[in-house]
Amino acid sequence: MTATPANGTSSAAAWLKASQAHQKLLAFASLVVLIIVFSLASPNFMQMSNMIAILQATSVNGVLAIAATLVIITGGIDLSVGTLMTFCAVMAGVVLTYLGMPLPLGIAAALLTGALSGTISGTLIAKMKIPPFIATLGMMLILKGLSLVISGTKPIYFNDTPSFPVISTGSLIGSVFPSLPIPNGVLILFLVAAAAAYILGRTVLGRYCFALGSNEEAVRLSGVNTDAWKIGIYALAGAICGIAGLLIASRLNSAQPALGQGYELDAIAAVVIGGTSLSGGRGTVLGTIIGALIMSVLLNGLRILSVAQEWQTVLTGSIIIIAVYADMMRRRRA
Amino acid sequence: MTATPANGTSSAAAWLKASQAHQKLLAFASLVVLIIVFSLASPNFMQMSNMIAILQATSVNGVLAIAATLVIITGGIDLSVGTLMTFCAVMAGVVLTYLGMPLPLGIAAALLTGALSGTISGTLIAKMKIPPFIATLGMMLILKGLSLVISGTKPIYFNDTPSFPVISTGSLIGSVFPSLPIPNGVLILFLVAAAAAYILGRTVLGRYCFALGSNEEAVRLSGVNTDAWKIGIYALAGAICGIAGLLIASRLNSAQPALGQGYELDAIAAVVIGGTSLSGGRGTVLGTIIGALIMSVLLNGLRILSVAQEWQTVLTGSIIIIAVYADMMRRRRA
Amino acid sequence: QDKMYIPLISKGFQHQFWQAVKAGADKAAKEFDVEVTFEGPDNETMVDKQIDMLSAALAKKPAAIGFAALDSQAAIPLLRKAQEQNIPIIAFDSGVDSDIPMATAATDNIAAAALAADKMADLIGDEGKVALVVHDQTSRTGIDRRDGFVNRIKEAHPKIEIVSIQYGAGDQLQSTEITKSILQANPDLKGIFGSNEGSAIGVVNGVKESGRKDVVIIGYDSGAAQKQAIKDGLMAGAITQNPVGIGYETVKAAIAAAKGETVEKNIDTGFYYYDKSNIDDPKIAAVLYD
Amino acid sequence: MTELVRMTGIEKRFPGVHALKQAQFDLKRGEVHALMGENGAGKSTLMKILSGIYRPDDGTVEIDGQPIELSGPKAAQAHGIGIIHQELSLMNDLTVGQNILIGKEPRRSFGRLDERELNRQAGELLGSMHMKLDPKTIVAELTIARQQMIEIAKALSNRSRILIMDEPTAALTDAEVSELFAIIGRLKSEGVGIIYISHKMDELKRIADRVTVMRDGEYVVTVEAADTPVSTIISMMVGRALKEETVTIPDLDTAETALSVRGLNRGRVIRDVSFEVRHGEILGFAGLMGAGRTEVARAIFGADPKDSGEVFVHGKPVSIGTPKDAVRAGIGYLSEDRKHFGLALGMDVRANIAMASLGQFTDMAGRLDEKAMQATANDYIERLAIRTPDDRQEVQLLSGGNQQKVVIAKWLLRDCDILIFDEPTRGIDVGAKGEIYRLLAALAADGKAIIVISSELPEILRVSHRIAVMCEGRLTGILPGGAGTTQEEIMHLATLRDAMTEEHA
Ligand SMILES: Nc1ncnc2c1ncn2[C@@H]1O[C@H](COP(=O)(O)OP(=O)(O)OP(=O)(O)O)[C@@H](O)[C@H]1O
Ligand SMILES: Nc1ncnc2c1ncn2[C@@H]1O[C@H](COP(=O)(O)OP(=O)(O)OP(=O)(O)O)[C@@H](O)[C@H]1O
Ligand SMILES: O[C@@H]1[C@@H](O)[C@H](O)OC[C@H]1O
Ligand SMILES: [Mg+2]
Ligand SMILES: [Mg+2]
Repeated sequence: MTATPANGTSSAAAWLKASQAHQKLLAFASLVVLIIVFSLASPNFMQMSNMIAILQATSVNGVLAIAATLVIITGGIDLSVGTLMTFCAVMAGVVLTYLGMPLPLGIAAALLTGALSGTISGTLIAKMKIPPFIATLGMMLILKGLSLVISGTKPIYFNDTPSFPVISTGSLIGSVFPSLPIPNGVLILFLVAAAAAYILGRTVLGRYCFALGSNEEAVRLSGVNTDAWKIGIYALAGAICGIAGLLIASRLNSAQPALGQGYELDAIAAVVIGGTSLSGGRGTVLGTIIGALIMSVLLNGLRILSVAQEWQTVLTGSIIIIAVYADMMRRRRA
Repeated sequence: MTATPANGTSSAAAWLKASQAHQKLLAFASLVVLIIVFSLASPNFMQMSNMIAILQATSVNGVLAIAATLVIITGGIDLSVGTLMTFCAVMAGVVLTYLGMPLPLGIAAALLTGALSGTISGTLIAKMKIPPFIATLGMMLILKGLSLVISGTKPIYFNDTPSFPVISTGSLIGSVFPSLPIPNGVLILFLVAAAAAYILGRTVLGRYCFALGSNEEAVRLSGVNTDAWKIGIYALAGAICGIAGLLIASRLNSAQPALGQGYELDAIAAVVIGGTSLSGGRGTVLGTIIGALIMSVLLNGLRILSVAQEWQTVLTGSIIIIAVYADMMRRRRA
Repeated sequence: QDKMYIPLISKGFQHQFWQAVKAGADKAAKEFDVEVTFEGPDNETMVDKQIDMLSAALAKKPAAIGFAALDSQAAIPLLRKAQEQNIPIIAFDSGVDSDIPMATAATDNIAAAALAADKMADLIGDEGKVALVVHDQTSRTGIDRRDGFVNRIKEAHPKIEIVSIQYGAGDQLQSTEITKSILQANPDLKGIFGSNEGSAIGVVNGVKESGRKDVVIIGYDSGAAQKQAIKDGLMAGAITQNPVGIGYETVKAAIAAAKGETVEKNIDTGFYYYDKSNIDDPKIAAVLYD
Repeated sequence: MTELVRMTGIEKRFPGVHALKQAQFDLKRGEVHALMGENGAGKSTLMKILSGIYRPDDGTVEIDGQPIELSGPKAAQAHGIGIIHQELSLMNDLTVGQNILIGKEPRRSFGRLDERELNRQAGELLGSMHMKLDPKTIVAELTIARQQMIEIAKALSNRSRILIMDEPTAALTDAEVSELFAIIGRLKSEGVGIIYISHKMDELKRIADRVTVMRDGEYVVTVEAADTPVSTIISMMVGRALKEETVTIPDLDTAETALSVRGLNRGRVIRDVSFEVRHGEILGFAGLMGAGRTEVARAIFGADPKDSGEVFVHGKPVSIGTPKDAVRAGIGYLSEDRKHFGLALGMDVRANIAMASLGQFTDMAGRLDEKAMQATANDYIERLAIRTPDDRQEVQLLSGGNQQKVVIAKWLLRDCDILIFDEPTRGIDVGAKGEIYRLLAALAADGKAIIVISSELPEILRVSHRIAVMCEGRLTGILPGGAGTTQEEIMHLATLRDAMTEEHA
């Protein structure tokens, strides 16, 4: 007998809890299927260099998606992640190239800019009660414009900071294990994911993410300063966008002020494909990473197969629907 | 003693009901303020031809936003409105230009394509329980790809159907009142708005829109075939996107297959600026139209003032936030 | 007040190319003491947004308008309206299929891309596999550059095989990923053509990240990164237009037209192929931008 | 000695509703002070003021003789005021332990949570309430009864000096009620003052020291519970005397069978349930919490899938896969959880009453007849004495009991032949309860077949013509209604566990 009716829980729910490890393994299913299919379809797919390319292609979207995950779990949304990333990159460029300061200050500039912008979004939402969609839509546009203004509508190159590209494209792991030249960008993605998962699962901030998304009013009635926590969560998400800004700038060895809009949709899509509900209260970082990987594997695989671009789009749309559906079926059966 | 938020919202809610006419008038406030400011700032703004240009610029986004309003009131979301619009335009192009059929068939093709696509989205959501965000994200990509495939990645021109541009750019009103050359596109926007408002306020379908958004399970347990109604609502929204497709195609005298992505964000923004909640259960078409007008007035006004484009973006973002905030303050005070 | 006002409605705004056009226009504005504004939609699919910009420009009763049409036909009703109001139109960048514009300051993209194809053929020994990373699948410049390149290869270089044409929206990151996939799928690829600045830089990045050194890259447009890549030998060479000249000539022609002077119908702003050898040549350096 | 709490001259107006008129209330240390009144009398509103959720328009609140200003829930908590809300306010996606200790999570350095300690504390608290429940269970998976117990645990974890309980037992069965009362006794002895709101009159005698009665937002009287007969309190509440009624059982020998259920099974929660209801009959369903009554009702109604079993309506087999099929077959189901399954809270009274019957108000073109809906809604507002400014009031602004009446009105309007009422009087005041019992009897007299699920045995005995009793998913027996049957007999069947089956499974 596995179920515990005395507990008042259904057997399915009990199973879910009893075997969370099992569950998490299975969540890879759609991803694994995709990888197998592409491997069979093209010998060029399943190669170390391509696997690394896929991971690297996931890094920026993955980090943005982690930021979006935090906010979405609170029941909010952040449309500004893409342009905030760019704005942080531009600020790093200003500090490193225009002001000629040393690398750590550039990194700090990106992170602080992100946290500050997140604080503003969070304040608009928590204190001024502006719906998250509007507040972050407004911020998206403001940051997009400011990136252009501050950069003078041109890319800022990091030529004076030769170590800058190393942030994303160097390989710390590769320097230790030469056969595993995983770029730092990927390492950073996984570090950010681990940190975010830890924060969500093990800290008060994470707890309030879920609690706010689940029933904000109940949390407030429990005497918790919900506004402050919410602002904190948006600020953290903003700082994570700052990391994404560093990653992309380092990869392109430049802050491209015009880039960024549209990235929010990819990030949110990864979150939702990963099983986090847009209505808040539930979600996992692992799911988000899998969601982001599904998206990059798909794109990479279809490109390697030289599928015509218009059909790539059709297939991507279809496979996203199918993957999510399959995932839901699997959970329902379970 | 000042009102607490809880008290504030409830009194606002009742007040809302008590004086709906009054309310509707006031809802224009942000819009009116914008118009006054721009009129004072530039003599070129407040001119018949420019007012018409603004309305014309609102027509496509307005119609898409109405489609999005229906879906959002049910508690769903439709990311496919933009690319569906394009797909419907392309289908009209196929029927009118490639197959050389008469105009009414082209119109029917656009509307049917929209309704069919909406039915598919609705089925994915209602029957297969795929979250609306994913289902319509998938549809967005599928339709985007299909538009390119079917059109052969090039615009389809309506040169064989000389009356086609009249749908949007002709002026029925102008032919009766020559001093009021309001283009048909604008007329169609208002007709669609009136019809949608009627449907929402006066028909069973509209009632179920609100009811599904308010508490879908309670509606299902009332013995209502919620799935069927939901599919119906998505189908209707799809058909409205078909109208938007006709409007844009007629305005551009061509079906532009690559256009459309990104338009969903503008449409959803208009809906939310107009006071409809993304969590469903409440919303008005009038609000949406005002939201769409706020967006076009803003853009047009800033252009007329020759504000630099990067600053236009910054200002647009700021004013959207301020307008929504002002609107909320107004309601709270009330 | 009474300064002559000339809005330029372009196809884009954020790209360096467009910023260079704007710089040329601003230069002319200063020189001839007129007021110029410059605007364009976020990307080259937004035909209707461009039309809205054109309407707003018309409402300002300008002396003349510079216009780079995303889709010529779609803009014709508004161009007619301009004509009725006696506002002269000057087409720029890629021309307008209509006789309304008084003058056109544009690049022949087909010919320019064909030149890129010939250079590519030269550099890879007239045989082998090449690929294209194009900035747009449906815009005029995207189509012309793709077709200009592809057709030239087909006509004149039968031993060259085009294995892949993909579109990266001129986004550097997307173009990087595309390039890496293309290289992954075609390890024996010899060359890649990137059809505008963002695409070309993306190709350079992608090739670099794939650790390949033997791929011939031909780009389009300039910009600091592309110039550097050529100097560093990462990119073999690129086509450049004369964006500053386009902006400048457009405004100059607009002023003339507004004053009722006759203007030359076709202002050829030219294009050039540049590489390590001639990048510092003053004639070339003058048309490159940072 | 000064009172713990003294509220005087409290005024509160909502748009269209003057909820509190010069209301007053006081509370002493170590007493249970019951606050009584009809639905919508203003009890919850007064308590929301005391707990800092609403601000009064006028009046003073004193704690320990000191006038205080309650700026919010946090300020109230700081004054030692805790509240168990009438409407559940839990975080459904969180676990039991996380809910109980929300805002008071045991922490380690750097904002890290000590989850083990959290679960230990929560487990201890649950243990002290004699609840066998794993603190790691997700709240959404619990029945509302258990959720209600979590609310109680959450309030207890605050160690408040002043504890407000707004209808804590509405969803509880007798065993849990006894448990709660034991807890209340303990708190009392520790000097905690408890404000207790309930519509269950029998509870008064068991725990209340004093009783304050409110009517229409006004203070009526405060009396000693021990000296005052319940009937007096009731008449002070409703403004008139209510007479005790008992069930009269009609002769149903010739009546046709309306609904017959055979061999219904669903997992372990419904095991081989078969029964019949006749036209004109009220079949009561008794059982302990979790006995499976709600599950049976939902399975019949098509709200949940069933593993096996047949349903016959008027002797003909019907296949019911969705609630729509059930309603078409003439079966209506009023859920025990009005908030989640009964009401569209953001919509108005009119729309909610019409929700199951929109077809009635729709013409060929799909247009709704608002006039007719309004007339109907007003009719039910009057018949059920629903307290609302008008039929356009949003349901979420009604008092709990009045919300329940709206759900009842919805199903009365739908006019099904077979009606299943799951805890129909949850949160409803005594006067209105009597009204609903009479209504059920009238519906039965009209030839309808009625199933009433109730966790209150007096209610089961008051309304049922026959009484079905369930235990652990099985129907353990059917007893006759009326004076012949005792609570003990029902309890015997309700605890008749099937050891054989248990082992077999
Ligand atoms: N936020 C609100 N807005 C408008 N009216 C309200 C609001 N809250 C309560 N009311 C109204 O105030 C009156 C008192 O409600 P309250 O909830 O205090 O009643 P109650 O005595 O607790 O009733 P019940 O026993 O049914 O729970 C009711 O008429 C109710 O509809
Ligand atoms: N949503 C749910 N998720 C998990 N288990 C549930 C759920 N609802 C009910 N159960 C379980 O199903 C069994 C039957 O519960 P049900 O609600 O039918 O009992 P009931 O007799 O109606 O009692 P109650 O008085 O609690 O309504 C119990 O073991 C209960 O814990
Ligand atoms: O037409 C433009 C082209 O000339 C430039 O090279 O890149 C962007 C294009 O839009
Ligand atoms: Mg109450
Ligand atoms: Mg029950």
